[in-house]
Amino acid sequence: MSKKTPTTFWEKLGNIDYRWLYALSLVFTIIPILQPLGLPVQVSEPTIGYYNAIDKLKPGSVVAISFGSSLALLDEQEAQYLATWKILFQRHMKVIFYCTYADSALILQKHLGTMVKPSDYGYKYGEDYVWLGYAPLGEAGEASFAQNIRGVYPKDQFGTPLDQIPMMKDINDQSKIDLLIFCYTSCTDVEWPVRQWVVPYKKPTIVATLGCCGPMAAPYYPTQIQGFLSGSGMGTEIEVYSRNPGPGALMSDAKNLGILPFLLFFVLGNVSYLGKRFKWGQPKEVK
Amino acid sequence: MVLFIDLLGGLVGTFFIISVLSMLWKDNPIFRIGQQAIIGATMAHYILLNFKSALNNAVLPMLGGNLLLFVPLLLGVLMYTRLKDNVAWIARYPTGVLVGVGTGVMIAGTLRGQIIDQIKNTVLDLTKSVISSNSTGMINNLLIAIGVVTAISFFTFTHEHKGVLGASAKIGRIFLMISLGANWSGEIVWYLTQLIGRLSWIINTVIKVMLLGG
Amino acid sequence: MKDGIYLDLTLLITLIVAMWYYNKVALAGKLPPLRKIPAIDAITEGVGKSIEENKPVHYAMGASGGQLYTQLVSMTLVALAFLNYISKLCAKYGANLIVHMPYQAESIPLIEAMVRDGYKSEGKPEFFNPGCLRYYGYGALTWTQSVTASYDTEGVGLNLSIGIFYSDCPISLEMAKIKGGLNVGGTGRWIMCYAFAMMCDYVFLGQEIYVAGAMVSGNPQMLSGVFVEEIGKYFSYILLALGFVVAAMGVSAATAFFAL
Amino acid sequence: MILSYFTPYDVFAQFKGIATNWVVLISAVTVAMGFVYMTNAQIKIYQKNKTTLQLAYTVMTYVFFLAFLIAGLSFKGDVSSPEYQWWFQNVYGNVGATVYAVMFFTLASSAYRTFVVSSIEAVSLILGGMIYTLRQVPLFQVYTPWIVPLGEWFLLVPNVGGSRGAVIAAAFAALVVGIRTLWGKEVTLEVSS
Repeated sequence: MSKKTPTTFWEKLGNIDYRWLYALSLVFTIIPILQPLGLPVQVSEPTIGYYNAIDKLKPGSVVAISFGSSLALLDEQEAQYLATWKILFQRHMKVIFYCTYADSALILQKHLGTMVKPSDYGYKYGEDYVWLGYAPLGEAGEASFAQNIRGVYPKDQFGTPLDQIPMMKDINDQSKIDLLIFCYTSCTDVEWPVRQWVVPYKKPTIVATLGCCGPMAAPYYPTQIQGFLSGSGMGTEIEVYSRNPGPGALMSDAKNLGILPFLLFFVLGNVSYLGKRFKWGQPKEVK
Repeated sequence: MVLFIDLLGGLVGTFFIISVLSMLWKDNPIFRIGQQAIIGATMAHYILLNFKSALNNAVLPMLGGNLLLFVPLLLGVLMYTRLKDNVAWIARYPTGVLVGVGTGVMIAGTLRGQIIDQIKNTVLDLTKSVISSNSTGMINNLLIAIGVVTAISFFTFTHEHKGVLGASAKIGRIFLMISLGANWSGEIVWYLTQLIGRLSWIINTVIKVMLLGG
Repeated sequence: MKDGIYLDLTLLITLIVAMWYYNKVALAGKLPPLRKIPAIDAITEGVGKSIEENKPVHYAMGASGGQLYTQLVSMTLVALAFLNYISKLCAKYGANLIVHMPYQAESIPLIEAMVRDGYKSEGKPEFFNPGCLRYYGYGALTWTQSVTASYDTEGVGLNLSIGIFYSDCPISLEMAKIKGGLNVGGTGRWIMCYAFAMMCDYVFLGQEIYVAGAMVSGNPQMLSGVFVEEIGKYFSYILLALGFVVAAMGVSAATAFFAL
Repeated sequence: MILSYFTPYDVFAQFKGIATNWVVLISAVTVAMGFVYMTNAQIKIYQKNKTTLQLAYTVMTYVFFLAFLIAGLSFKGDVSSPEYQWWFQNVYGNVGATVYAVMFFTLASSAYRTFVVSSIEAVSLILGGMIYTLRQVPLFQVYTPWIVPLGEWFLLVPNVGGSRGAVIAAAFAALVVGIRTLWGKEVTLEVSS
């Protein structure tokens, strides 16, 4: 790197090799994994809105889940998903899962197959829930789904035509769907359900996304979306609020220490700047 | 009892996690092996998924009588003309279809979702807080409205940022900077979660359960 | 006509009329000058730096930057305009160009056409090297690693990153920075602009990529679009003001107004 | 597309449905082109650096390509088969998650460099960044509870104001590109032809 070599103490403080920051962060993140701290969390308004949007539906209402989740990002969202599936099944909603991202089917298979089995809640496939498989919908595909489900998913995940699935007999567009839960990983995708479901059909919609996408979802809450979950933090909140414990707790704990080395370097960077700016420790210039 | 296949999966996964993390230290063969392996893996995954999608949604329905689906398949195949210089021009036709559809989707969605609704929300939120005499809400929504107006003015390119426009752009820049900071903060905590997820998987699943049988 | 689209239609027609008008002004050569964007000059500076250090120029339009049929198609087109520009600069000054292509294979024909045209328009079509077009398979994770590996092994003089970026840019930009590259770039996706603002030496924030794209094209019709965008902003100010005026009559009146 | 947005006629809505299905299919058919370009780049990189290590790297790409392809084609259920999932979750899942974990480090080091109180803009950036970061950390939620409403205020007030303005400005630019494209005046597309 063609950088000027730091000479003064303050310059050195502002030019510490980044690898020290990396190493310290790694060590500090591991500590709470080995020894959890068990601190409580505060539940935020959008999480309560998210929960209430499901809670106020009558049992038997139809909930569509646009599942655009990525395996690589699952640590950030798994707590949200597991809690959501449990809430839906506990309240006996009829659920339509449709996967819009390549890895989503694998995640859903793992969730429904081993972690939150619908059969444990008395659910029967085809009558209480369906899984429409994967199609890379994009925004245009989401619009098509709202108009004609069979146009984008002629068969379910297992190759059965939708007409042969009892639950789907009368359902072919948004009109029979009571709530959309839009799960996504690309922040601006929040605009898709807003444009294709909320604006044209005024469909109640809640979204589940990554922590970084919270700021992009916030402007739509509560006028266009009734609630949102962003990141594992809100995943932990929904676990706590719905009393469905899950993987969110460990995540929240390890964040506590993992962030400290960064905070230390933030302080060092500013002390370095101020030291250079005000020439601390150097003899004052005589005018 | 841990199955061998699970243990192998755990070790393979751990190798790849270490491979990726090692790039932070410096370039090294473990990182490069992992990186090259993942190119091949994702390439195969991409091909499998899309060919399966084309087979189920076009080829099979076409064989079943929906002959119109031959058109998108043909357009897709025409894309490959790019590989041969003398016929590369043909690829512009399917490209044109893609861009045309994309542009249509974009225009229809942008008008209301990204412009009119954003302005509507700014107006309605402030109006509601004024009507309900919610002073905190009023101040907040007024600040949002000021943020919207001044941030838009920052993106003025036909006039220099001087005088009133300069002052407005300066205020807008402050709102924009806060927004950039807020976006950064949303991401850093998410990424920390990812780190925690992988480390806890290595410690709690691979080491404690698979290797130590705990 | 559907209900609830009159405002949309008014805006669309306003923009079309403005485009027609400014197009005429542009063709008559009467467009006023635009405010300068410093990051544009930094691109040429970066090409010079690359030649001086004997390192390549890297161009990235994002791991998912080849979207042609989605909402973000306009950003892909801007990224392609920049690709054409950087190809011309590299051809002109003899810099080595590496293009990190997005995973959307359907965008490859356009990408190759842009680079070839850049070399051709500088009269050096034989300098185009197909090996400079790098494809890394599906998704952001392989892309970010491969781009980092390329910085490591081939070095980085200038790293120009413009287009659709998701969570791929925080690694590619920071690694280019750590390896001593001059980072110039931006995205229209506001959510990711923070990474460019914090990691780039020169940044295009949000809309600036569109304006800069028009500027580097040097095409009067493209430049006239910047004036049309300004008309759009005036429209939004007017709509905001009208909204507040109508809102004085109550929330329902304002709601009805925006439902027009 | 645009007519289906503005008019109530079914024919345009149907056309929109067909067109949106078609583009997904066109895109799906083109994926193998990526393989051609990937191979081309691999060959060129090896030719530039003909070492055993580089050869091993290149071979690794194709070993994993074949491993995934075989796993995805040989078992019942294709990509949903347990065999394929084993590969996918252990390789792709872990690499993907770790790449995102790496970003924690790159974001932290970039903030160490840029989060310094050097100007009013930098202070705004720091406030927007640090307050909401601390709001998301349970430790600070518990011991400094005021950080929660303050963090949300930054998120929901100045952030919304700024980002709305930025989104509106970029939206106009995108619209102009769109209109220009449909008008046939988009220079990028002229170059490509």
